[in-house]
Amino acid sequence: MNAIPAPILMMENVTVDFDGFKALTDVSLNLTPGDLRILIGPNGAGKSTLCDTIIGRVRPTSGKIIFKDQVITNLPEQEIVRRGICRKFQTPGVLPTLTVFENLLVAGRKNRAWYRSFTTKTPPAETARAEEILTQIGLEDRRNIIAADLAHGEKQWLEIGMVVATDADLLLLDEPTAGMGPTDTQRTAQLILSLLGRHAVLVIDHDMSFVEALNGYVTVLHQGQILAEGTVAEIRADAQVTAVYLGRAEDAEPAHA
Amino acid sequence: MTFQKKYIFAAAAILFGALAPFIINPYELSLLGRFLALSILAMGIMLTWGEAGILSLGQGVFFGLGGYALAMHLKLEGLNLANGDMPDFMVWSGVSALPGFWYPFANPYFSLACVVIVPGAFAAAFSWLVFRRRVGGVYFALITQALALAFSTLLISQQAYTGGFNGLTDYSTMFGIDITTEYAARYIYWITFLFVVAVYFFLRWLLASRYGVMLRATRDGENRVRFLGHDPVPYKVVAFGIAGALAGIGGALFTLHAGVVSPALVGVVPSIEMVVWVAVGGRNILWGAIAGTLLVNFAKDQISSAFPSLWLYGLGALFILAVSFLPAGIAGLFRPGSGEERVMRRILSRRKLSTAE
Amino acid sequence: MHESAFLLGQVFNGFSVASLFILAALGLALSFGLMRVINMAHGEMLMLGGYLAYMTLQIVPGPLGILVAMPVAFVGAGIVGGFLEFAVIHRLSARPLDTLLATWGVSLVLQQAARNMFGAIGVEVTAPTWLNHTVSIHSGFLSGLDLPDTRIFILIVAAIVLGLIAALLNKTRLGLYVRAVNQDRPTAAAMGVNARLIDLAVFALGTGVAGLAGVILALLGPVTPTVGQSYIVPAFLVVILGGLGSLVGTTIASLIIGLFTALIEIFVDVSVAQVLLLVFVILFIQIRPQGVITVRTRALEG
Amino acid sequence: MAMKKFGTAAALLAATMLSSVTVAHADGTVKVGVLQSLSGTMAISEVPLEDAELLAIDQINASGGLLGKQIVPVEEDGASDPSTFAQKATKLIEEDGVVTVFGGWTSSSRKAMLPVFQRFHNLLWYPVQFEGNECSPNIMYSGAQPNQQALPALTWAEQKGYKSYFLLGSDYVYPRTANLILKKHIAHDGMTLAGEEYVPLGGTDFSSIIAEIQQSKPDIIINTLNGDSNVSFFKQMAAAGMTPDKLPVMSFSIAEPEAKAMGPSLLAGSFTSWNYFESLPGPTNAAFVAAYKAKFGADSVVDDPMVHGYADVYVWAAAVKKAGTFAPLKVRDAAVELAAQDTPLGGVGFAANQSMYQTGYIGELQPDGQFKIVWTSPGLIQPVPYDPLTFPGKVCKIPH
Repeated sequence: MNAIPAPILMMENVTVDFDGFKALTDVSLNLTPGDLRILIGPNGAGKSTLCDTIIGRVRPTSGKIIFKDQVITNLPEQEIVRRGICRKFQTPGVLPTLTVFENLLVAGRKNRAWYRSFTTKTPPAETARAEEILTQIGLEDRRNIIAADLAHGEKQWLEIGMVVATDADLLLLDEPTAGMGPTDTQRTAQLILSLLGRHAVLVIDHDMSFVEALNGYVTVLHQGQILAEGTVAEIRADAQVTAVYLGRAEDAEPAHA
Repeated sequence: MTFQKKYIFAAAAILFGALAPFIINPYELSLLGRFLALSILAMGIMLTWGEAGILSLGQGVFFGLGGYALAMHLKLEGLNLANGDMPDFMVWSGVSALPGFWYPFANPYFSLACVVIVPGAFAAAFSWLVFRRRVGGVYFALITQALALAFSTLLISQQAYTGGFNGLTDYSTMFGIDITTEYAARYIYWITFLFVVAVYFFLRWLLASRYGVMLRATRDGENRVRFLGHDPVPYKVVAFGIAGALAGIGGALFTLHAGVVSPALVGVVPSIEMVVWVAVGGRNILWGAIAGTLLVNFAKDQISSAFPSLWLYGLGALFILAVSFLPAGIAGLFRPGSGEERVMRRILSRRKLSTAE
Repeated sequence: MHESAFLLGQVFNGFSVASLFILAALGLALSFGLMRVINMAHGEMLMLGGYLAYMTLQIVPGPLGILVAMPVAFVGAGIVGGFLEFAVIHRLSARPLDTLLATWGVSLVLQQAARNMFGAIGVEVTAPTWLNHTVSIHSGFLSGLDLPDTRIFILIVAAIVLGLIAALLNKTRLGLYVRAVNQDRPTAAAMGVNARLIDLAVFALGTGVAGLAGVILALLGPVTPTVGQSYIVPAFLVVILGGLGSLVGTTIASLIIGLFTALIEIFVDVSVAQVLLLVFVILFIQIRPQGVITVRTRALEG
Repeated sequence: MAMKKFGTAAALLAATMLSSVTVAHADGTVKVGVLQSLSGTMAISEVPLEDAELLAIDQINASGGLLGKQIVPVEEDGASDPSTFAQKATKLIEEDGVVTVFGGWTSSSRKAMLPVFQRFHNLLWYPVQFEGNECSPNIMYSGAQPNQQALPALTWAEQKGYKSYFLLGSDYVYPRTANLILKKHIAHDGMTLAGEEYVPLGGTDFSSIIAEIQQSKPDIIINTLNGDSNVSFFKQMAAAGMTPDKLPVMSFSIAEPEAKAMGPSLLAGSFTSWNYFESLPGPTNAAFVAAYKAKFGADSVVDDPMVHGYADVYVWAAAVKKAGTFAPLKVRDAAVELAAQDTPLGGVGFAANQSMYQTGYIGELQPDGQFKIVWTSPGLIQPVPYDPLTFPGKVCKIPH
């Protein structure tokens, strides 16, 4: 058996209960540093809640979350980010009246103390890193326009860029291709793959072509519980998954159009 | 507006402002002076409401704190405290000795420091208590309105210590100089004008700094900022504290011009009227805040005597029209199709309620 | 009068004041829960109810006039409220802070209109004689306790209104839709609920209740152009304490504020009580920023 | 769209310009200022007062003017805000060059205007009852001092045999100071103080206070509530079964207009203390009431402050005639030397301390909304700005 590196994130028996509705039941999940994990599941399976729980937006009713060997279950949100987890939201969470570059600078501030902000000078290292990410997300020519003026796909990339700019070791990307056409989706997949190694990435999506392009290890969530785990091929072959997720998702599609 | 024109206008405005005592008559100068004092407060509202997205309906409180801090000194000047002298209103309120907290205000420097520190610190502390629990938006507006009501009620009811409903008035000297002469009025005007210019450039710098970017980021997406690892609370608290201090400075200068500070200036209604100055002028443009303050107040001065009931309809209509059709204010009109006007429209229409549309 | 009777009298007064707050704040809380907007002209709906009561009593004098005035004020204020929602609030509803300011403008205009139509000094609504009695207790440890009929009447009206609204929200189809939009607007809209119409209906209902409250206020005080202003700030505090659009929350918050005010006034004067009430609210949100009733949902505010 | 917005701004500016056109000067005129709140919370009281002041000016003009000149009133709005009063007073004196100003209602407005009149050596005629404790050479105080309204009421109550007093007022300067003085006298006269309570201005809930009244069982309530609070108080008292005929109430701020608006039925049997009632006998009063009703409608009513405002104008005119000039300080010096003038108030005039000597009356409200005079002070009461019992050693001396 190969030596498995110590997990960067461990969720141990996490349960989230919203006034009687169990959004997550007894979920355990380990993520490897620098590696990719894809989380899929039908609507309402608890994918976003799982992300919310990791970053402290939702507190688990029971269970533990361990990041880099430390329990982070009840830390304040900004402290969790400072430990190295950053998340992209489902609807693009860019800062609309700031320029693209300012968005990246806000995300990339190394010293986050508020009293260090009373200066018009940005440390050269931060500017350089922001320029680098700007190129990586392919928005060089959009540098100085306000984020509100970006196309939908560009906003998604900008937000991925912001998440990257925090230099977090673990990135949570919630539906990074929502609302994108096939070309942009492929481009997003390439972008995400280029992040691996430096960052561990957890992607939530249900676009199967995107999942296949990423070709990572997949976890299937269903009704707040882990249904199956495996490679894309294994999941495709799993009859149970096909029954609850793939089949139903297609049935349900028109209702959510 | 082109680059050059902009600077010509700015230079003309500054020149007129500086030379106003030689151009307009003393009465008009006194009006301009007191409205400029108010515009310092308005710039603070621009900072919190426009740039930080925090609507305060209680700026009158901080205005009043600044005004009273100075007025307390002015009431004590010329009194022989060792002799047991007291301001007149304390005598007829049945107070037997000057209350302890009044004593330090006999020192003009202490009093001037309080003009800035008391409202600034109180605003910061108050907003911290609210923001730290992530209460904001409409809730914050309503809480500040309750604050304005409570503060004016308290001022009125503690007559023996505050002068009550009458407020503090009838002062004559500061630093031993007669402040009621026409000559003194000019200097008070120039001091006010200097403050307006200084505050304008200070806020320009502040808004261009990284702090300014963080503040707008917080307004745009408080949660996004939080999940980028920043604590948004201090940015908002600092903005509110600065706005409080500016309101205090404005209040003190206004008190010097008007010769009176009273609860009528700090309650619910005046506090909300202050917001309309900025709404009319432009909530995201500094000079708009100044222009709006001057315009609304001069209009009020002229219209309310001739047509008092028309003025109230007009003020009501101004609220409705300014926020409905002119979210970037009059200043926004000068930048059609670009800049603040468009940005405002965008962020304002960002949150469409009914997805059924 | 026994101390116990005095204390109990104050508790009764607290309930009586609370029932006024419930009626004044209910509409605010309902539409705030649904649309996240605060209508600063809500106080003027109280005023409108008062003037409608005054006009109704001109036409229907006599002991039962007040019972006629209540539905008239409810419908009248509801119609004006509906128009306000349609003309101003709906247009601005994506911008809650701007809605606040625009509706303040509406309130100024309405006050001035009332001044021009009815005069600044206000009009008088006389309580019917069947309310001019008190329930007095003459023996026992509560001897000396007097409960005025008017106040008992107000308690009853508030209880009935609460009961009807609760039934409307929990038992009817309209109520189902309201709860659906309240919990998840996009989904409800997708399921075919006309969210737009629900907003309008709830807003009109809320202002209608305010109109009704205006009739009740007219029994206790004058009807003046600014009568709404004296109740509106406590009503806002009720909304802050009550939590988002919850009927139970609004009721509990009204009771907390009513009882707090009545009991603290035993020790301090009314002005200081007002300040202490604000301090209390600030302290309260340190402990429960989400209000007395929290609905824990996944739809946290973005 | 942009044009439309400009239109709004332009209309606003145009309105500004239009209204700044001032009354043209002519040799045969003299300007006086009339400065009352035409907007804001005080407009309700001050607008009728301004009407009365303007009526007097009209009458004097109609009978040939003053020293051969027509009086031109310049009206300004104090907007119920002291700093606006100070600002407008400055404007009237500096810009319009008025020779005197009639105006003010709240003490706060008078306090704010006082330094302005002192600085410009001009003269203000202040027509409303107040708490005393002020003595300015540039103000003529015609409204009652505490010893002309509050103390006569106490004297009357003591004569009626009331022993236990409950003081209730709005929380501001006049009630607090008046009650401070009353408390000294109540203690001095060996009476008991049953309680003292204040509600914020505009306060509407009296449940707690009524409970306290029920508990302390006073013989009479001395009421210094202001404006709307009165209606709430009397309604809630009635609801609690304590109508004025069962527990007497002596009010200092309820006059004919308030009684008319509140509905006399609510107040019938309650008492008030003033220096004027519409029901006073005498031809001067009858003529005034008739003139007022002719101009403002048969159902309009007049009250004490309005009549003081009206009388101020006539006393000013008499003083101008005596002095032979409009110079404010000469007119003032003439005013305190005048003999008593015949006014709707009866024969009144200004004492050396520039306050008015006048008669005190207690009225009982009748079902028709008028007051029946039940007590009259023995002779004219000289004004005493500083109550000797409460503020020993303070006197008002103005050198003339």
